[in-house]
Amino acid sequence: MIETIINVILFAMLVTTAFAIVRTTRLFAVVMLSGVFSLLTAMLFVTLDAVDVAFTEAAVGAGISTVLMLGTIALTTRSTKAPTRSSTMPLVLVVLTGAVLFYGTLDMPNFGDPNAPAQVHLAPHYLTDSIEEIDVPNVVTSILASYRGFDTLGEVAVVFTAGIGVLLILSGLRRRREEEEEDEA
Amino acid sequence: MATATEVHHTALTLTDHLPILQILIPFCTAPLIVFFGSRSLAWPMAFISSLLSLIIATTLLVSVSDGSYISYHLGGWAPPVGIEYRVDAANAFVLFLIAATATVVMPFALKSVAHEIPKRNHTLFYACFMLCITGLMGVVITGDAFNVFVFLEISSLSTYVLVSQGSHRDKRALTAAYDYLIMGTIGATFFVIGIGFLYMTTGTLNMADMADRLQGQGDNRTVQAAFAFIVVGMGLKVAMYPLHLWLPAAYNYAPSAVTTFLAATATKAAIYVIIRFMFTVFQPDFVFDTHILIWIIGPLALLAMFAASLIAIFQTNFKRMLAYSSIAQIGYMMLGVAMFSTTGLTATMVHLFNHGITKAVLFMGVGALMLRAGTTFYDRIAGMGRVMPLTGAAIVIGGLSLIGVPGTAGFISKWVLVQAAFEQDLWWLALIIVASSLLAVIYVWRVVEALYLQEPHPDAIHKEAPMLMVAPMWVAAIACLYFGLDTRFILDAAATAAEGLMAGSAGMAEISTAAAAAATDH
Amino acid sequence: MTLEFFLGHVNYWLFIILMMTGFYIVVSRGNYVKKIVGLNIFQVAVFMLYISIGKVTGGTAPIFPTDSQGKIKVDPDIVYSNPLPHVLILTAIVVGIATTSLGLALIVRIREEYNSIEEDDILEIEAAMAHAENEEHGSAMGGRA
Amino acid sequence: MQHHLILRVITKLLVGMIILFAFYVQFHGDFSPGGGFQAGVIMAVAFILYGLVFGLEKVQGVFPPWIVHKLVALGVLLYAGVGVLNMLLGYEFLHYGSLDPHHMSHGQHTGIIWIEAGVGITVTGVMIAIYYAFAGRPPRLGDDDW
Repeated sequence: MIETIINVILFAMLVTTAFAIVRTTRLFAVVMLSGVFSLLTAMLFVTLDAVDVAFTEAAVGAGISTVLMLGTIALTTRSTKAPTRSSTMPLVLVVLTGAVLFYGTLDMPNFGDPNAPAQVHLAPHYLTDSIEEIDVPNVVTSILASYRGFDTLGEVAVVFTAGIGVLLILSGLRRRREEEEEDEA
Repeated sequence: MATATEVHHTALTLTDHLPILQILIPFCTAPLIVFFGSRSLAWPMAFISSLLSLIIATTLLVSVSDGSYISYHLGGWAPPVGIEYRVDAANAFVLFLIAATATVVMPFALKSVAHEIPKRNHTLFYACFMLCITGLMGVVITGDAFNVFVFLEISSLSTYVLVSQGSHRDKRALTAAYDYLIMGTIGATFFVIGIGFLYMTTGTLNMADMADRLQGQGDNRTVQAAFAFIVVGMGLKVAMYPLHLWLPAAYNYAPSAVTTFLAATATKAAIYVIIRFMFTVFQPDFVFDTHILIWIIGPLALLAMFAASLIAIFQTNFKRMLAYSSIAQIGYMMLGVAMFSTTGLTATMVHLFNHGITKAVLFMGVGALMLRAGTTFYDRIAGMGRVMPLTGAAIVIGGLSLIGVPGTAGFISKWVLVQAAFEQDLWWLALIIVASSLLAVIYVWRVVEALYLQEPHPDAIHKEAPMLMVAPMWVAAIACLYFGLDTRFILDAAATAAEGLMAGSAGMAEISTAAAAAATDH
Repeated sequence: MTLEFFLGHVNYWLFIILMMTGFYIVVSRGNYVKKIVGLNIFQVAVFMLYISIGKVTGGTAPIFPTDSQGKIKVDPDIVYSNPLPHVLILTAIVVGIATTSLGLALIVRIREEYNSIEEDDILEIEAAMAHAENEEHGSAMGGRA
Repeated sequence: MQHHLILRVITKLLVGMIILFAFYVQFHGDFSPGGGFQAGVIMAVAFILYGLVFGLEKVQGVFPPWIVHKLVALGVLLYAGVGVLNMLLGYEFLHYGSLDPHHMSHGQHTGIIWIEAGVGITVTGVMIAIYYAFAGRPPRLGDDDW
């Protein structure tokens, strides 16, 4: 019961924050609200038993990406213009997409159903056999690092790509003493 | 379990590792380039690694040409618990295209990149290029639905960066990259929604296992929504009309070497993913029952063939014209899918390859013109065919292949497509295909006219492009001619791939036979 | 629609509202930073959907209890939530921040080149550039210089 | 960049503690939430905080950009290297069990520690590199414009 009440409150706050972001024109406020949104999401993840994800969302969504966005605002501008274009087309697009999503939910198993396909097919293997096969208490770590370790290697590659991408876009690779003189050549 | 594998384990050989090496070699090259941080080493490393990829891809293609498949269990975990690489005729074919394009583009890139991108960015540029190759090949080779997303993002993120590198010539490359980033991310997120819905109904992420568990679930609304999201999400990556809005600017403002590689491979890999999901995961029956091919994909493909061709005709810039022509050519590929027959799919696979090499020639030609004329507006490349005879001739061959003139590769794919139309007594469709090829005649003629029938512009450098650019261009141009005359290799490979796809999923047969064998042992 | 169906699906619908709010920001707002924020909200809402797939009623976080020596204690009475979606979303969050940082880096460069990060201004500048090119290289409608 | 004395003293104390916490998250990931990625982010935050308070030059003196760039690549190579080692031992890529074939789960432990270290190194490097790249640009807004 308590859980339901917490969830309802969290949802109300999430939706309020999201709507506020739509309307706000001060970018500083937008970024702060998006940090709040991430923190609320992290709390929601805790109630859904995903503590690892909550930890990451808090560190990334509320931490790093807020810092980066503040940095961007400092380098660009602090407010947005009021939208000038008509909002009918976006609204139609969004309602259409939402309708397809809604249609898709109609045949979904109930929330928390222990007999849902996702719960009975692969999950039991990870939750029982990983004790013998990997012997790590945190099953999320077992899957992340070993069963689906290749996805994690891909994830590291994505981070690597982003790192060198930002360097390429903003500054380029600098070596110890090599400076701009030779760029002109 | 653990002891059992230990006792029976026989050490894997190099041949067993080929599927992972296909990805691993370009993958590791990227951090190695950054780690050494040496500008003079970056290009040789990238080139050697592309060459090795091509050798591996060829070996893989030959070994699955009999219609069999190779399964590689990453981390040693048998699917569906772990991630599986599954190479069959269809994806070996696309892997070959990507590896071959990378190997051909790399020598071309050396001069082109030196000309278009400031020196301090070269090292990281090649690292990024390798990541892009890795991402595309990873998307194609994997048998795991979520792994597709991870590698898709590697290729997409590196593509955004590569496109933005055109900003040193024209600042619009930045907004092109940004728009592509927004649309690409929306597409990827749609794709993730689709995978999530599928996971919800099947409880697995392995494509073959998904296929087994989706059997008979055709009227499940969650599955239908998943299908819609996967097709639209990937359609954004394919630049399937009308989701193509990012493509003209991205192709136009990206550095020439990047445009060449992307035009020949990126959209092709995405088309492969759509086909793979349609035919292997959802199964042909499901796709047929939804009527999406006849009522949505088919008409949109036809629209793309005409609308994009018409826009291409009215362009004043060679590079931008080619970008619109790509959108039109994607229409041909989707039309082959929409016909829903083995011949239709064969046409798609053949065109995937032939259009890849054709566009490689043309965009390399663009790069060479860029080097000498500084820009590719028709009035500035005027007469360049006379001062750059080798480049000009290669562009003409590419142009003929783009139209589909007999004797070129482009003819073969259109011929198979027309055959597929006749198979189903759709003679009007065959006429439409021929009619849209006539539009290609017009836009290719405008290029030829500019290159040969006008006086050279005084500002241009009147000199043939360097050999390092001309040679790869001619390799691709000769491929265009060769595959137009000797059709066996490509047609056979494409037909095997198409038959495999139309047969639906091979399922988790290997696992069940292994389990059966284990059961009889006891 | 039974009450059970409603209660079992209502949170999916709430996720959809959040997703579509984010999507709406992306497609309707002209400010580049705000588009990125909208993209984040869209993605995070998709993550919520995934995580909710893994939730089992009465379940707990998928971390086994250990004894003092670090040995795993097996307790069949404990119900664990499905850890697989958590792993997928960990990966997806990382992909999200990678995309965000690239997008922001591009925005910084765009501001330096165009002196604006509003779509309207930038489209105007680009239209002017295209117009100038057409003047120089012949009109777009088939004319040639 | 001359911030308040108290701010500087507290930062110096905090940086050490944040780094310590990062190591805890890195190596305790098997037992509790956390792992290489989260640890890398936290580790990077320590340096970013130092940079915010003492200035970009100071933190680049402690952690020069060229080392950061090497680390970015090193982490990926370490992760992939574990997989290549497994292949050399005759097993599949990333089959950590091969590191101790007589006791597969021990091999798994060793493998997981090394690859998590790779993740941590790359994430730390990338986050710091991104911070350097952004901080290296001249700001448009002064402190009073917010």
